[in-house]
Amino acid sequence: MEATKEKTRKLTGSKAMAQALEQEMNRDESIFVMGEDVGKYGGIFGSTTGLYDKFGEDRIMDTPISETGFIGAAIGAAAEGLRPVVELMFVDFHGVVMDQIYNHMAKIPYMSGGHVKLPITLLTAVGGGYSDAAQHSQTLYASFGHLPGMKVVAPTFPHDIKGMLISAIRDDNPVVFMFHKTLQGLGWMDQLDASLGPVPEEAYTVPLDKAKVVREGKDVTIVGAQMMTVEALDAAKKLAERGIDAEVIDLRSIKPIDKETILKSVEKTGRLVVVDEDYYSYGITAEVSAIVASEGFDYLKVPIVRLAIPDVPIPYSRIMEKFVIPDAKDIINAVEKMVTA
Amino acid sequence: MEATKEKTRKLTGSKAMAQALEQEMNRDESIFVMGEDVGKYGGIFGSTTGLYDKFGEDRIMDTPISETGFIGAAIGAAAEGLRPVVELMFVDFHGVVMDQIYNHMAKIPYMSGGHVKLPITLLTAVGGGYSDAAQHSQTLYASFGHLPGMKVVAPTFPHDIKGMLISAIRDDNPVVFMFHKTLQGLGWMDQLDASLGPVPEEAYTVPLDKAKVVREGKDVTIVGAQMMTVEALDAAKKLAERGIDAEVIDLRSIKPIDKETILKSVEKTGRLVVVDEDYYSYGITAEVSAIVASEGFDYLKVPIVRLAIPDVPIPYSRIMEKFVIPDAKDIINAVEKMVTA
Amino acid sequence: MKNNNKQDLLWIYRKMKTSRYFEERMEKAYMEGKQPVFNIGAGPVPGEMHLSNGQEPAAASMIVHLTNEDTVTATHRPHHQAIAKGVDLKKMTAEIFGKKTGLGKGKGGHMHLFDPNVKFSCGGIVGGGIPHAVGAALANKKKGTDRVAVAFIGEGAVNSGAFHESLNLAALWNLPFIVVVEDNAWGISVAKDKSTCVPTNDVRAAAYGIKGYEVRDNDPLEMYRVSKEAVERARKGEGPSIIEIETYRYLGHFQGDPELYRPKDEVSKLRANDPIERLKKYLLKETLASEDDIKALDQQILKEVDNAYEFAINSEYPEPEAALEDVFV
Amino acid sequence: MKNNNKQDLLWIYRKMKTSRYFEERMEKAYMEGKQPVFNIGAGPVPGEMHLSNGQEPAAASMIVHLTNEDTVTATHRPHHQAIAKGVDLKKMTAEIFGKKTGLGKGKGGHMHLFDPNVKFSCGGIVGGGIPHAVGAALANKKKGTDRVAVAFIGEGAVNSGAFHESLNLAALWNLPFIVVVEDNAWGISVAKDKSTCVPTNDVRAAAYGIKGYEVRDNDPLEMYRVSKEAVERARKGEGPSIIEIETYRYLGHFQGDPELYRPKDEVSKLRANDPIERLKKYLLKETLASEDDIKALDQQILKEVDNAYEFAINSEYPEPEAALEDVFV
Ligand SMILES: Cc1ncc(C[n+]2csc(CCOP(=O)(O)OP(=O)(O)O)c2C)c(N)n1
Ligand SMILES: Cc1ncc(C[n+]2csc(CCOP(=O)(O)OP(=O)(O)O)c2C)c(N)n1
Ligand SMILES: [Mg+2]
Ligand SMILES: [Mg+2]
Repeated sequence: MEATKEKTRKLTGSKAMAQALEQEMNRDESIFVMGEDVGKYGGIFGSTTGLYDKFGEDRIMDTPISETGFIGAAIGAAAEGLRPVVELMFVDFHGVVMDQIYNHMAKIPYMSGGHVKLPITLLTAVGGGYSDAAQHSQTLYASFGHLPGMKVVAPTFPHDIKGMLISAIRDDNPVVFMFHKTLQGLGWMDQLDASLGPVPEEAYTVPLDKAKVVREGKDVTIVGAQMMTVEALDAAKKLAERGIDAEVIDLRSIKPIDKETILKSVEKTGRLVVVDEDYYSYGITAEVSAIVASEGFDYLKVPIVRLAIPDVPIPYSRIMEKFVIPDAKDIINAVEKMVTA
Repeated sequence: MEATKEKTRKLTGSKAMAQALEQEMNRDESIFVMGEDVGKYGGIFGSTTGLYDKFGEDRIMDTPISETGFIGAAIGAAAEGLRPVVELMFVDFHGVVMDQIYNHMAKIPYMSGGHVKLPITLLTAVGGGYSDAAQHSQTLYASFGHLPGMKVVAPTFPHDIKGMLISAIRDDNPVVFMFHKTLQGLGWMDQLDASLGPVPEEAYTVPLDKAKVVREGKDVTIVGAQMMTVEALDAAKKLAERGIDAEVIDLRSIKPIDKETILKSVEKTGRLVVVDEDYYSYGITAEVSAIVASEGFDYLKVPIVRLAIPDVPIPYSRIMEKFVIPDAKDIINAVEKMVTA
Repeated sequence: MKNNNKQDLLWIYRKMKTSRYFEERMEKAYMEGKQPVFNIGAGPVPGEMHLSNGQEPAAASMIVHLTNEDTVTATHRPHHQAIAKGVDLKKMTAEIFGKKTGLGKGKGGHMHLFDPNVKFSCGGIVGGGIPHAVGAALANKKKGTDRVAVAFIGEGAVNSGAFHESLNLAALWNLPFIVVVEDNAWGISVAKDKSTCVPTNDVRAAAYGIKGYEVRDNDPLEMYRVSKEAVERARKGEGPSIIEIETYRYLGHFQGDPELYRPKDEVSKLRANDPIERLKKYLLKETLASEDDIKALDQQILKEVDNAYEFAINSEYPEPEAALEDVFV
Repeated sequence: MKNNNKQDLLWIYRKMKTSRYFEERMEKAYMEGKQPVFNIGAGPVPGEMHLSNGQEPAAASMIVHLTNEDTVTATHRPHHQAIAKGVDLKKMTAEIFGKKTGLGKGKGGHMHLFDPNVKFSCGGIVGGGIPHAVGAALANKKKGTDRVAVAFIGEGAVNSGAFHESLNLAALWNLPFIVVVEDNAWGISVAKDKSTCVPTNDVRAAAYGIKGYEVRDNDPLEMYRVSKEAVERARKGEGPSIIEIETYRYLGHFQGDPELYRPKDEVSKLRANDPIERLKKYLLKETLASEDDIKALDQQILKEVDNAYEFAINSEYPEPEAALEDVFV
């Protein structure tokens, strides 16, 4: 059920998350949250703001810095019928716990022939752009998208953040819920229009496997996720001034990718730019390009353009970081070349 | 330097590995090997056969089941000027140590501005096909290929196994060396012609970033790695009987991918099939397709075909496992459809 | 939970013997299609096969104190615990044969047996199951039950990061959690003194402020006593324990292991001190059972195991396309 | 290594004070461009900033016993160790300012400082540096040197799997390795008793059969004494140690931390017991230094730090395209 109009007000991404959690926790006692600093601190990126005071330490549990321990424990608790929401503070830390995530959480339902359900929501913060350097600025969409057994989502706007988080919590399968730091609308980061948006008061769901056309256009399709969607929209606005009408698709779901929405758009525009805040090789630009090259080949008028972080770690110094993360300017350049080609 | 003809005899993949290690260890005292069961056992997949007796426990070190500990220790030892070769027994276990691999080993040289060198070779066994189920049958090429700071290779034939392992050891950068269990020519696995091949006696190197055309043809390009190269060659033989002349490219290097070799081939054939023993989404089929769709678009006569493990964990039961891993039959079917289309 | 000592000991005997018979048949079944040349992927039971012959006391003498509602997580060597925990033997055997009637419809295999009815699971990643037991214990506590969760691991797994993180969590949250360390002296080819910096792992309890127990010489009676105490303490909210039992691996790490790393006479010495035989002697000596009782029991066991194999062998293989199902529920 | 007690204590004072001055300037530099509204990405020093004010004894009183050839690995809060270890202060400051003259040419930043000349490294992943120190200790031993490797971590990191695996390896291989646990009572907002199931981490030495030391009340003299013993033991091949020092975090976890989780008066109490002031008093009382000596020293320190900032501020930013270099050597 998509949202209704009444009782809609503007919330930031982080408030949308906290509201989703609160409403679901009120509805279902088997839901609890575990993670580092999710308690009094309210989550380093605000995902659990205010929840500790409302639900107490039994349901909003601070943990030691033991990601394998507590994310592994979420698996055991889920197998016993609880619905854990666990937070991996930065996606960059996945390497200390990937075994529990991809070999256990993602595979036990399958290996058990569907007899064990693991309704786990794994929250994790992604993204750079504020000089947090190589170990705290990654998105790693594809590191999760590549591996079977998890649904992987990365919503952009507060409305989708709330709706997809509720869907994730209600889903009986493991869902990796990636939220972008800059889109949380936190007081201490860049202030972005996109991080504040209309969010209905009541609980509602947004599907976990559907992309969304966030701007219609006929000349070129630009596919992105999270901050790259924001940059693409910005680029589209400027391209419009130059007479180029871009369609922008917000991927929302990293796995599975909503092929239909993409193919339909490319059928119309004949041109595709894929833009990604993750690394270039084996990333979103690869997968989306491949989908179109194999299933929408005849729609393409010109070669696909891929924009992503070149295959380098993310550098600290602002000027170099800006250089490696694609932005509206890069998109505009690419599109202009394509259209005049 | 590629190999000379003299003193060439046939070796299995595992013997080729052990020989490379032995020759390099004799040459350079700073090389040592760490891993589980690399000592008396000689490596579960034979990578260190005979070396313990030759070099003793100081240079062929068995470790506890502490992958983060000992692979992390390899980083510290490399920073002190040693050249560790470390074995992660199955690539499937990478999840317990991925942080050390991708956040430290792969990024420290960059984060230090090139001042810290980490000449580490990380050996790891990949591949399925013998019913070892979901946690012991993966290849995970793309899980490594996606992340910056590591060279990632996956040679197929004994000649390349030896030559690329020597290159990896001599390289001053971290190299992930993936060897395929079935291509080791072990007595206790499927016996495969491809796992035995001519290997020059003396030490030689094979570049870490070059694919190889292992069969020339003009009708279609088939790109694969390791067992998929073997299946592709098998398919090509049968296709030839039906009058279809396939070119087969053995990728050898997962990262970086040798674009030139692939593009040159597709320029000639106009048709591309990519086949992968890794998972479908965000895998080799995605990356190779995307390279061609963006840089060799005009060469393509028909849509690219992608064959890979569908996005499911690898099932145990033989009949299901065979169903999910692509083979020569699948390739033949795909190519026949393409050529008649 | 069984309170009567005699009943308990007979139960332990039964479970140990069932596991032994089960695995002796498995040893043979596994070798089918693998002769004269051993090929790991061939025959009706392909893939790796880790048998637990000799290690039965670790499982049975602990699990006798548990109910179906208590949780057990096990490892790549899971048959003895699975059998003790009451995992459906037919479905378990069928799973190992890759049949669609198996616990996991043939998707899991011998290292991945899941029977939620008796709260049993296992897995192929060393150390990987420990946090799951912590999570089960957490759930038990949250629900206000007195259920416990027991993680079985090998001595090799104690040196994994997962062990440490799990034990700290269990102790910090005072959970009804026990870890049983089956010290069979080897982690594949690596001897304990090449993997572990302390002689016995019960001393590691000090790092968590919890109870540590040590059971020597694979003794089913001592394991029974110690486990009872640990389980009772856990149920009463008195916190987690580590139990390390010195146990014996009769066979190779996996079937087909050349075992060149192992002293030649080690196994014959171990076998001469077989825990099942020792318990049987004890039962007879204490007149807890007669020779006839034991024989009758053995017959029952044989039949149960044979039935399971028959079921497995006669079951159908899955359809190939079934591989695509059950990724998501 | 400095053998003379007086010299050592003066050295410790100097290093602690340098670190303190350095960070006081950093606190200000960090806030430039972040006022009136704090924006983590703004100003000449963007990104996270973890300061160690109050924790200086942990670093200086250990590192006084080390030479340039001994290895130190540190964490996300690395300035006090870096300064004590003798990391090039100009290049370090330039790195934090993102300049091309920095240790890492502006690629690393404050959490990723590498100075191979004095064998110093650090990193942003909790627990991640511990195995690197084990590896350095292994290399030291392989080379037949008497060099040691010291891993500095926070009390929060002790509960990471990396800690356990590293300590077992170090003890198993009897390496010249020491871990210094800076117990500043907090892991971001999580108090030690919510993360750690034992009151002090020296007791965890029992899990590895190694030495455990505890230093109370942030005492630079006691830390000096204990570290001396641990380093000497390591050099002599007597194995690894764990040293936990109770230390104080004056500031938030990172700059900008609202610290709502923290008792209001905690910091003022800690500050009243400042270790640098305490050492200074001791030096004066024992007549190891005069007021004038200290003043002169303070002037030198001020100048050294000022020079470093001047160098950093006046250095150039890297070219954007430099981002593509140094992935491979
Ligand atoms: C994380 C991980 N590392 C390595 C392995 C390979 N492996 C499987 S079993 C085993 C030895 C385990 O030893 P132990 O824990 O003592 O159990 P045992 O086999 O003796 O029952 C190893 C190294 C694995 N499965 N998982
Ligand atoms: C593996 C990992 N998990 C979580 C974090 C986030 N994090 C950074 S510092 C920190 C707290 C560390 O506490 P402690 O070890 O006591 O060091 P302190 O900050 O007190 O110096 C956390 C949780 C991280 N960087 N790495
Ligand atoms: Mg063992
Ligand atoms: Mg701390």
